Amino acid sequence: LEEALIFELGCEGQTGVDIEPASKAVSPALAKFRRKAAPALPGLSEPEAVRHYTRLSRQNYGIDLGPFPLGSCTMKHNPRLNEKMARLPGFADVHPLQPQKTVEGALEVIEQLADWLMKLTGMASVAMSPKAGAHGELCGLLCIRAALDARGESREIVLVPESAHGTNPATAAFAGFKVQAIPATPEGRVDLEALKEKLGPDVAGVMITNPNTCGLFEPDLKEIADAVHEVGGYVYCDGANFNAIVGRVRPGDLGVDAMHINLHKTFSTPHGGGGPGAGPVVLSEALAPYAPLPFVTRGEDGEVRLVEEENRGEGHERAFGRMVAFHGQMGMFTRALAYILSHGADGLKQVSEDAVLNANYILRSLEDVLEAPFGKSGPCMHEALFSDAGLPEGISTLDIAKGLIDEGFHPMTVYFPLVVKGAMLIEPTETESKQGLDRFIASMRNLAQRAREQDESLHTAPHFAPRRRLDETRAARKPVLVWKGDEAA
Amino acid sequence: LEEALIFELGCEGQTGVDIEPASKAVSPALAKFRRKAAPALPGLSEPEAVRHYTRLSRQNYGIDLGPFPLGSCTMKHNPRLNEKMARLPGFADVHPLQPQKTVEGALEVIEQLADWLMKLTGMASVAMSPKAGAHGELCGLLCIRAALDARGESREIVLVPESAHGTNPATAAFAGFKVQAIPATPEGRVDLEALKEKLGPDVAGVMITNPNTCGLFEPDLKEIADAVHEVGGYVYCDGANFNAIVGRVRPGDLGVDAMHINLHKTFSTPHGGGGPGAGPVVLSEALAPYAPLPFVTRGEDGEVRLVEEENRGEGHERAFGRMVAFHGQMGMFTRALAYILSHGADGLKQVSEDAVLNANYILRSLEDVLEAPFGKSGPCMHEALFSDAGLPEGISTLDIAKGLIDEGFHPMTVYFPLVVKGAMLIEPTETESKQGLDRFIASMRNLAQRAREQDESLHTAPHFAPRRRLDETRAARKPVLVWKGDEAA
Amino acid sequence: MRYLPLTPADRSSMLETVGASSVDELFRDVPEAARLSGPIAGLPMHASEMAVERHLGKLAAKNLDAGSAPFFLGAGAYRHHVPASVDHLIQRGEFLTAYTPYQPEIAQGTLQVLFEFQTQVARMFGTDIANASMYDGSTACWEAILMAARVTRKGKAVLSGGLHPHYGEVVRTMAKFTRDEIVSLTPELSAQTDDAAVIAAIDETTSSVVVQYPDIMGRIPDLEAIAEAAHAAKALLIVVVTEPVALGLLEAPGHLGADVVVGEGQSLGVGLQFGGPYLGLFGCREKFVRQMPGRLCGETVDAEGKRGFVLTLSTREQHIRREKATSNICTNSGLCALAFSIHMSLLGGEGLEQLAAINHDRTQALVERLTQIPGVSLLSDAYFNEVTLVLPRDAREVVRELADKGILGGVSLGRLFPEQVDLHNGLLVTATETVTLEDIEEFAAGLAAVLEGEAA
Amino acid sequence: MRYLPLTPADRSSMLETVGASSVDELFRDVPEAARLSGPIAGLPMHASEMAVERHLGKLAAKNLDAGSAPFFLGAGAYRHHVPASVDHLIQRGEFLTAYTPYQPEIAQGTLQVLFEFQTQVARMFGTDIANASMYDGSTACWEAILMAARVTRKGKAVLSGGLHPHYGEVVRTMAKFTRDEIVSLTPELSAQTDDAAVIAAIDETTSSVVVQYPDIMGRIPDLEAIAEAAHAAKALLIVVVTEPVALGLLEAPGHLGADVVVGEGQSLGVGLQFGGPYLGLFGCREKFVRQMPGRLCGETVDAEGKRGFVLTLSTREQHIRREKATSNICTNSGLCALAFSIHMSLLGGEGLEQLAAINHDRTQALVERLTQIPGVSLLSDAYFNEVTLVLPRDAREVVRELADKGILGGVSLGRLFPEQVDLHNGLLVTATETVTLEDIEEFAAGLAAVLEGEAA
Repeated sequence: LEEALIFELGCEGQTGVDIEPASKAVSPALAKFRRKAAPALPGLSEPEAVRHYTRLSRQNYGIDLGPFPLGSCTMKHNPRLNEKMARLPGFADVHPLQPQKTVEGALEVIEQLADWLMKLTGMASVAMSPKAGAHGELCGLLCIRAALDARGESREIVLVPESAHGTNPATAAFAGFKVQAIPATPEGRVDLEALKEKLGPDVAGVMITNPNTCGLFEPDLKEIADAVHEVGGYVYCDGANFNAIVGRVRPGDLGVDAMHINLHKTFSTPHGGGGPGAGPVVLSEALAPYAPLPFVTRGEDGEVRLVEEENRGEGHERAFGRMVAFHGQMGMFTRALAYILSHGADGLKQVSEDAVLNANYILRSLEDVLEAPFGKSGPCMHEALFSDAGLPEGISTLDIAKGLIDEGFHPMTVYFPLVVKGAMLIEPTETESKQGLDRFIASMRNLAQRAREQDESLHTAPHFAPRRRLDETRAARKPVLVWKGDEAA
Repeated sequence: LEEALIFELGCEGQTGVDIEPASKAVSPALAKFRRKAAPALPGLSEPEAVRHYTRLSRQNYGIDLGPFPLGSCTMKHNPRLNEKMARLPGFADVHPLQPQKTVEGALEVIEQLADWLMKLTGMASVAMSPKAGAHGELCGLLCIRAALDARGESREIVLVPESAHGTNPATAAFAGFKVQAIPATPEGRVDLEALKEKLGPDVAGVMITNPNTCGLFEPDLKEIADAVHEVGGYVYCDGANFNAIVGRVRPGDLGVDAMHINLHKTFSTPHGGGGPGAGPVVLSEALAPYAPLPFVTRGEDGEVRLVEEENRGEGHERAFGRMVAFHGQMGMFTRALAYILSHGADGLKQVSEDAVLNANYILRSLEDVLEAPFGKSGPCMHEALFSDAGLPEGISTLDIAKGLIDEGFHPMTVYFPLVVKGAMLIEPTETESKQGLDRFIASMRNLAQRAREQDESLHTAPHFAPRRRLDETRAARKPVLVWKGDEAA
Repeated sequence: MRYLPLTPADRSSMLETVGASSVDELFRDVPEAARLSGPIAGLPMHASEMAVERHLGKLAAKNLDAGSAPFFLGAGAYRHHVPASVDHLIQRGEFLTAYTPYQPEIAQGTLQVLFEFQTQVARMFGTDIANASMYDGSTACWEAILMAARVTRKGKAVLSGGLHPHYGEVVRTMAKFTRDEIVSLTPELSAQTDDAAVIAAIDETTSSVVVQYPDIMGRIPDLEAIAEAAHAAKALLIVVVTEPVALGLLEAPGHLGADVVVGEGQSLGVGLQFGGPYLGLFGCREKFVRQMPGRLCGETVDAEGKRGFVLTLSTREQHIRREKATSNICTNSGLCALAFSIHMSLLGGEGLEQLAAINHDRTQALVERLTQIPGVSLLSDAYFNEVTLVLPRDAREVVRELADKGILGGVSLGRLFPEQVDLHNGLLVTATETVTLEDIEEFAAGLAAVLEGEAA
Repeated sequence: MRYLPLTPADRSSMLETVGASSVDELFRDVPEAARLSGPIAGLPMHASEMAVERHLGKLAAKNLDAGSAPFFLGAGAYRHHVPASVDHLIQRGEFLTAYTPYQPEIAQGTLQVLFEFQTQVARMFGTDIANASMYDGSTACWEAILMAARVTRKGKAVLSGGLHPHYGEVVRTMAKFTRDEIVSLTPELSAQTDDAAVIAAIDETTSSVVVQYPDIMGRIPDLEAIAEAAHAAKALLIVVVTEPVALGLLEAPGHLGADVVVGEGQSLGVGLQFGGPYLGLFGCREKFVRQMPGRLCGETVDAEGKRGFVLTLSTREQHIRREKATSNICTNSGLCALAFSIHMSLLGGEGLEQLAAINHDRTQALVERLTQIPGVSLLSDAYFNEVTLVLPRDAREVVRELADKGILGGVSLGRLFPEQVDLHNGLLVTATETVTLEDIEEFAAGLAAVLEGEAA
C-alpha cells in the first residue's frame, strides 16, 4: 500500500505530454532571462500517471464511499450533475476579462445564485467574491468596518462567543478588531445577559453562529440582534450551519446584518480534499452598499450588469475595495445553482428537515451509551454533540474516532466545540439513509461497548486503514515539506 | 467488504430520478396492454447509488491499478482522451438513422479509421460492423462463404491449427464449415507439411493466428497462403495478436485474405469488464466485394458515402447481407481513431517494438526459474509463454496465478494455449514501464521460489483479495442467476 | 509519445538483458520481404492531444446532434435522458479498464453488477432468468432463434412483419449460411398488427415465432394469442423489445406467455451513439439455462463462506467448447450492461413507470398536434412512445426536407423497407421525455410547411 | 427528490425513535415568528436533472467560450490545453468528495499529492519550500506581504507598477483595514520595467518589495538587481508569477534572489473558469517556515514505520490559533492543487520547457503578424507569451469591436487601469499553445479592419 512518490517513479528529461515542437528560436531579447536548467521534475508517461493517482486515490476516504459525519462541516452527497454543468465550455472555458457581452450567461449564473441566496436568507444583497468561509467572514467584517468608517466611528470591539469556530476570532483580529469572548450558558447557548453587559459604544458588532456549534438553535438571536443594533453595532452570523435551517428560517428575519454561506457545505460543492470552497456573504440593507468589487447586479431594465473599478461610479460607489483578482469561485457558483435548482424551494425545506431529523435520530439512539451534554436541552439541530465524560478512564475521544475508521466510517469532529470536554460532534446531513444511519449507530454502540470493556486495541486503532497512527510530533519537530531524495546522492 | 445487493439496499416504490409528471392520462387504446404492476425493482437515491457502485468498483482490478498481463488479450493503457472524444455530442448523441447529410462527420470517422486499418494491414477493404473479435471471425468466414458461393463452389473444410483460439473452430462451425485440425511442430509453429497434405478442392480455407498463441511469429505464413490460394482456398488470419506487428508488418503482404482487428486490444478501446469490443475485418481484393452492409466508402468525388439495403445497387451489390442492426461500434471507432492519430505511423511502429521488447525482457528474466517451452525457438513476439513443467509436484499454474493476485497483479492467461501443459501466457504490452516489469518479474521469481519450497499457502491464495477462492462448482451445479431474496419471504 | 513509458535508456538496458543488439533482431522471424523499414508511407506521424481533439472535434461538429435540433427518431434506438452519475460511475477505472471477470477474486465489482443486471432484466421482461448481455438487440434476436432450434430440435422460424427490418435482415443473413428456414411475413400499413398472419404461419415444423412488442410501426401485438398458437405447435414464442422503457407501462412479455424475451437495452444508460455500442438483452425460462447463449453470472460462496459471484456454465461458451459452442458471443457488452444497471437502479420499477408515463404523454401531445396538419393521419391509436403517421407523399423526401430546416423529424418507412413501395408514405415518429412542447410545435410547423410546399 | 434517501416510512419510524410527533417539533427553538410555514414564496419547486441541464445549458450557450473564437486573453489568466487524464483523475470520488485531510490514516491520497505538489512548486519557483496552496494569486500576494511584515517586523510594502492591478487593489483594500503602508508605483507605457523606480522606493522601513515576473505588460524585470537593493535594506523580495508556464523558459525567481515567490497556478490543470476557482502558489525560504501562511503537508512515519504524510505546523493556522493565526486561509484550493500537480507530473521539467517554447513561438508569430498592421507597435521586445501592443486609439473600443466580429482579441490596459489615461492605447495580447496560425490570421484581419474603420 505504499505508493512511490512521482520523483521515485519517473525520471527527469522525460515527459508524458506530446507538444508540438517550436518552429522559431527563442528571441534574442529573452536570452539573458533564460533558465539555466529545466526544473528538476520527472515527467510520467500517461499510463504511469493514471496509475499513480488512481492508486493514491484509493488511500483516501470520501463521501462517495460512506458517511463523513464531521460536525460543522456538512459533508453531504455531491451530485455529478453539478460537475457536468460546471464543465460546460460556456462556463469552464471563458476568461474573466472577456468583454461583458460575451459572458452574459456567466454573469446570469452569478446573479441568479445571488438572488436565491438573498431570498433564502431574507437579506438585501450579497457579496459573491469571497473564496471560502473564512474569507467570507473577513468580507463581512470589512463591510462592518466600512459602514463604521462611513459613520465616522472607529469601534474596536467584536464580541465572539466561546463556542465559536476558531476562524471567527481569527478573522476579527485580522480585520483589526479586538476580540472579547462571551460565555456560554450551561445549556450550551450564548449567555444573553453576559452579552448585553458588554454592549456599548465601543462595540462594532457581534459574531454568532446559529445554529451554534453545540448543535443548538440560539432562540435569543433576535433579541441579541436588537440589543446590538440599539447600541449601533452590527450582527455577523457564521453561516457554516445554515444547512440546519435552509428553507425553514431566514436569518434576515432574525436581525442578522451579514452571514457567509459556505457553498461547499449547504449547497454541496465538493470539498476536494481541502477546497476550493466559496463563501458569498449576504448583507442587510445597512451593509449592502459596501460589498466589494466586482459586483454583479440586475438593473432596472432587467439586464445583468457587472460593476468593477472602471464603472463603480455607476451604482456601487461605496464598495470597500476588492478581495480577489477576479469574480470569485465561478465553478462553485455553477455547481451551487445546479444544486439549488434541483431541490427548489420545496426540496431545500426538506433538506433541513431531514438533516435535523437524522441528527436527532443519532442523538436519541446513542445517548444511552454516550454522554450527551445538552441532550436535555431539547432537540438538536443538524448535529448531535457527545462528550467523553461517560467513557472509562484511559479511553479518549480520539480512540473512539480512530476506532470508527476500522468500522469503515470517517470519524466525527473531535475536541470541538471547546466548551465541551472531549467533544464528539456528529453531523450526518440529509443525504444519509436510515439504513446507513443504523449501521453507523451500531458501530458507535459497538465502540462504546469496547470502551466500557477497556479494549486496549482501541488505543492503537486504526488497524485496517492504509496507515496506522502517524507520528505528528515528528512531522512538526523537523518539518520535511519537500522531497529531497535526489540531493542525498 | 461484502456489499449489499441493490435489492437489499433500496425498496420498491422509491426512485432516485426526478421525472416530470405526465399531464395526460394513458390513452384508452392502451388500457388492455397495461402492466399490472411495475417491475419489482428498487430505486436507489443518488447518494446510495453512487456509493454502491463506487464501493463495488473497488472490488475490481483494472489496468488503471496495475499490469494486466493476460496473454492474447492485449490489455494496455486506455487513454482518457479517447473517452472524452467518444463523448462529444456530435458522436455520442446522433441517431444511426438520421439523414446522411446530418451525420457526415460520423461517417468520416468510420471511413478514416477504415483507411488506417487498410493501410496498416495492406488490405483492400474493411468490414466495419462486426461487434467483437469472434463476430469479426464470423464475418470473415461468411465473406469466404459468399466468395465460394459466387464461384459456385461449396467447399466444406476449414483447417485450424491446434493452437488456435477456441473461438476459431467455434466460428467455423457456426458458419457451417467442417473443422480439421493441423498439428503444431515441436517449435510451437504450424506444421507446414501437415497442412499442405490436407489441402485440396474441399478446402475453403485456413484460419491461422499470427503471431501465434505460443507467442511466435509464423515465418511460413506467406508460403502457407500461397499454397492455400493455389488450391482455391482463402486465408483467414486471427488478428488478436496484431499488437506484436502493427506498424512493422502488413498481413496483406503475407497473403492474408481476411483478418479481424480487435479494436479493444491493439487500438486500446477499454474492455469495460467484458466488452463492448469491436472487430472490423480487413479484406483482400478477392473478398472485398462481399463485405456486409452497412458499408461506408469514399467515392471518386472524395465524398464519404453510406451504402445500405436501399442503395446497395450503387456500388456494393454483392454484400453478403447484414450482421447488426446499425453501423457497428461507433463509440469504439472514435476511440480507436483517437488512439491511432495520437500514435501516428511512427508511434504505432514504436508500439509493436516496445510490446515485443517488454515480452522478451520477461521471457529472459524468468526462463531460469520457469520452464519456457519455446524459449529456444528464438525471440518471442509480444507475449512470453511458460509452463508448469518445472514446478514441483502439487504446485499448479493456478496456484501461481492466484499467488500473483496477492502480489498485487492480475494473473496472466493460464492453461492456454492448450498445446502446452499448464501454460502461462504473459503479455505485458508496450504500456508497462521497465520499473513495473521489474516489480512483476520480482514477484514471479518470488512465487517460483515459494513453489520450489512447497509453500502450502500458495494452494489457498489469494489471501489479500476481496474474496478467497470461489466455489465455481457450486455455482454451476445449481445455478443461481437472479436474486430471489424477496420470494423467500 | 505520451502512452509509452520506456525511455531510450530503458530500451538499451533491456536489450542487453535480452541479448539482442537491436529491436530489429527480435523481429527476425518475419520474412525479410515483409519487414517494413520505416513508418508506413502516406500516414501522418504522432500528434498531440490537442491536435487530436481538434481533428475529431471538427468531425463531431459536422454532425447535427440530437440535442441541437427538435428530434423525433426511434425505430430501434431511443434518446433518453441519462443521469450524470451513470456516466461518472462507468468511467471509474476499476470498471472501465477491467477485463472479462475470469479471476473472480478480484472482479467482484463487475460480477455483482452482472448478477444485479440479470435480475433487473428478468424482472423487467417477466422471465425467470436473463444473461449477462449480448452485442445488441439484433444479434440477441438471432441467438434466440438459434436457441429455440436447439431446444425444439426444429429449424423454422416465423418472423412477424412487425419485426424491425434490420433485425430481420440479420436473421436472414445468418440463416443463409446456417441453412435454417426463415419465414418472413410482409409488413402492411395497417392499424392492426399481423397476429393473425403470424398464427396462420405456424405449423408443426416451426421452432420459433418472433414478434416485436411494440412493433416497428409502434403497434402492440396480442402476445397471449400468439403464445397459445406457438405453444400448441411446440414452438417457442420469442418476443423482441427494442424500447425497454415501454415495459414501464406495458405488461411484461414473460407474463403473457413469451418463452424468450430479447431486446435492445440502449434506452437506459447507453445513449444513441450512432448505433453502437449497444446492449443486447436476453431473458428466458429457467429450463433453457443450459441452452442459453452468452455469459452468465451466478451466486456462490468463497472459501470463507462469504457470498460471491462467478461466471458460470461457461462450458456452453465457445472459448471452452470450441466447435460445439452455443453461440458466437465472446466479448459482450459488459460496460453497457453496467450503465443500464446503474440507470435502472436509480429509476427502480417506480421510476420506470413514471418515465414510461411521461414518454407516452409526450407522444400523445405529438400525435394530437401533428394530426391537425392536413393530409397527416395516424396509423394506429394503440401506441406507447412511437407511432406511424401516414403522409400524402413519400416520407423519405419529407424527412430530408425537414433536415434542411434543422428538424430531425423521424424515420421514413421507405428507408427501413426500401423494397415495399406501399409503405413509403409512412413516417415513424417518437417522442420521449427529452422532447419539449416547443420541439413539437417547431416540428409541426416544419412538417406543415414541407407538405404545403408539395401542394404549391 | 433524488438526493434524499429517507422514505416517508423511514421518517415516521425515526420520529418515533426521537419521540417527536412531527418534524416541526424539532424546530421548536426557532421563534414562532421566524418559522416559515411552507416553501419560500416566489421560488420555483424542485426540478429534474434534465430541466436543470436545460436551464444551465442555455446560460452557458449565451457565453462566447474561448474554444469557439480566436482567443488572445491573458492578464493573469491563461488558456492552456489540459490533458484529459487530469480531469478524469480529479473526479475520482475519493479525491473529489474528501474533506481536508485531518484524519491522515484515511487521507494519504490527498496528503501525498500535497507533498508532491509542494515539491513541484518549490522546484519550479526555485524556493526551498512551498505550501499546500492558497485561494488564488492575488490573495497569496497579500499573504506574502503580511508574512514579510512578520518576518522583518516592518510594515511598508513597495509595489512595482508592473504588478497586476487587481492584485494591487486586493493589497490596498486589505491594507486599508490592517493599516499597513503600501507604496504603489505608477505603471508607464514604456519598453522598460520600473526596476529603477522600485529600487529608489526602497528604504529602511520597507518590509517587502513586490515585483511581477513577467509583469502585467509582458515585460521582464531584472530580479537580481532588485533583490540586491531589497536585501541591502533588510527587506524581502516577493516575486509574483501569474503565468507559471513562463518558468519553463525564464530563470526561477528563487535562483535570482527572491525570498518569497507567489503565483497563480491556474495555467496548469485548472483552466479559465471565468476566474475561479484558481490556485494560489506560495514558496519561500525554509527559514520562514513557521511564519508561512496556509496549510503544510509534511513527511513522517506511522506506528509501523511506514512512510506517511500529515498536515503539520497547524498551530500557525486560525482554526487552532484563533486570534493569533498567521493568515485568514482555512479552506484552500486542494482540488486545484491536485489538478496542477497531475498536469505537472505529466509535463515534468522537460515538458514544461517544451510547453514554454511553443508558447513563446506562437507569441513571436503573433507579434510578427500584428506589428505589420499600420499603426500597431510593440512595447517591448523581451517577452514570453504576452505582450503589450500600442494602438492608435483607445484599446477598450477596439476590444469591443473585435468581440462583435467574434474575436476575443486581448485585454485593454484601459480596462485594467481605468484611471490612467496614458495607458489606454495599450492592448495586452497573449498567445499560448492553443492558438493556431489561422487564429492569428483571423485576429490580424479583424484588427486591421477595426483600425481602418477608424481612419475612414
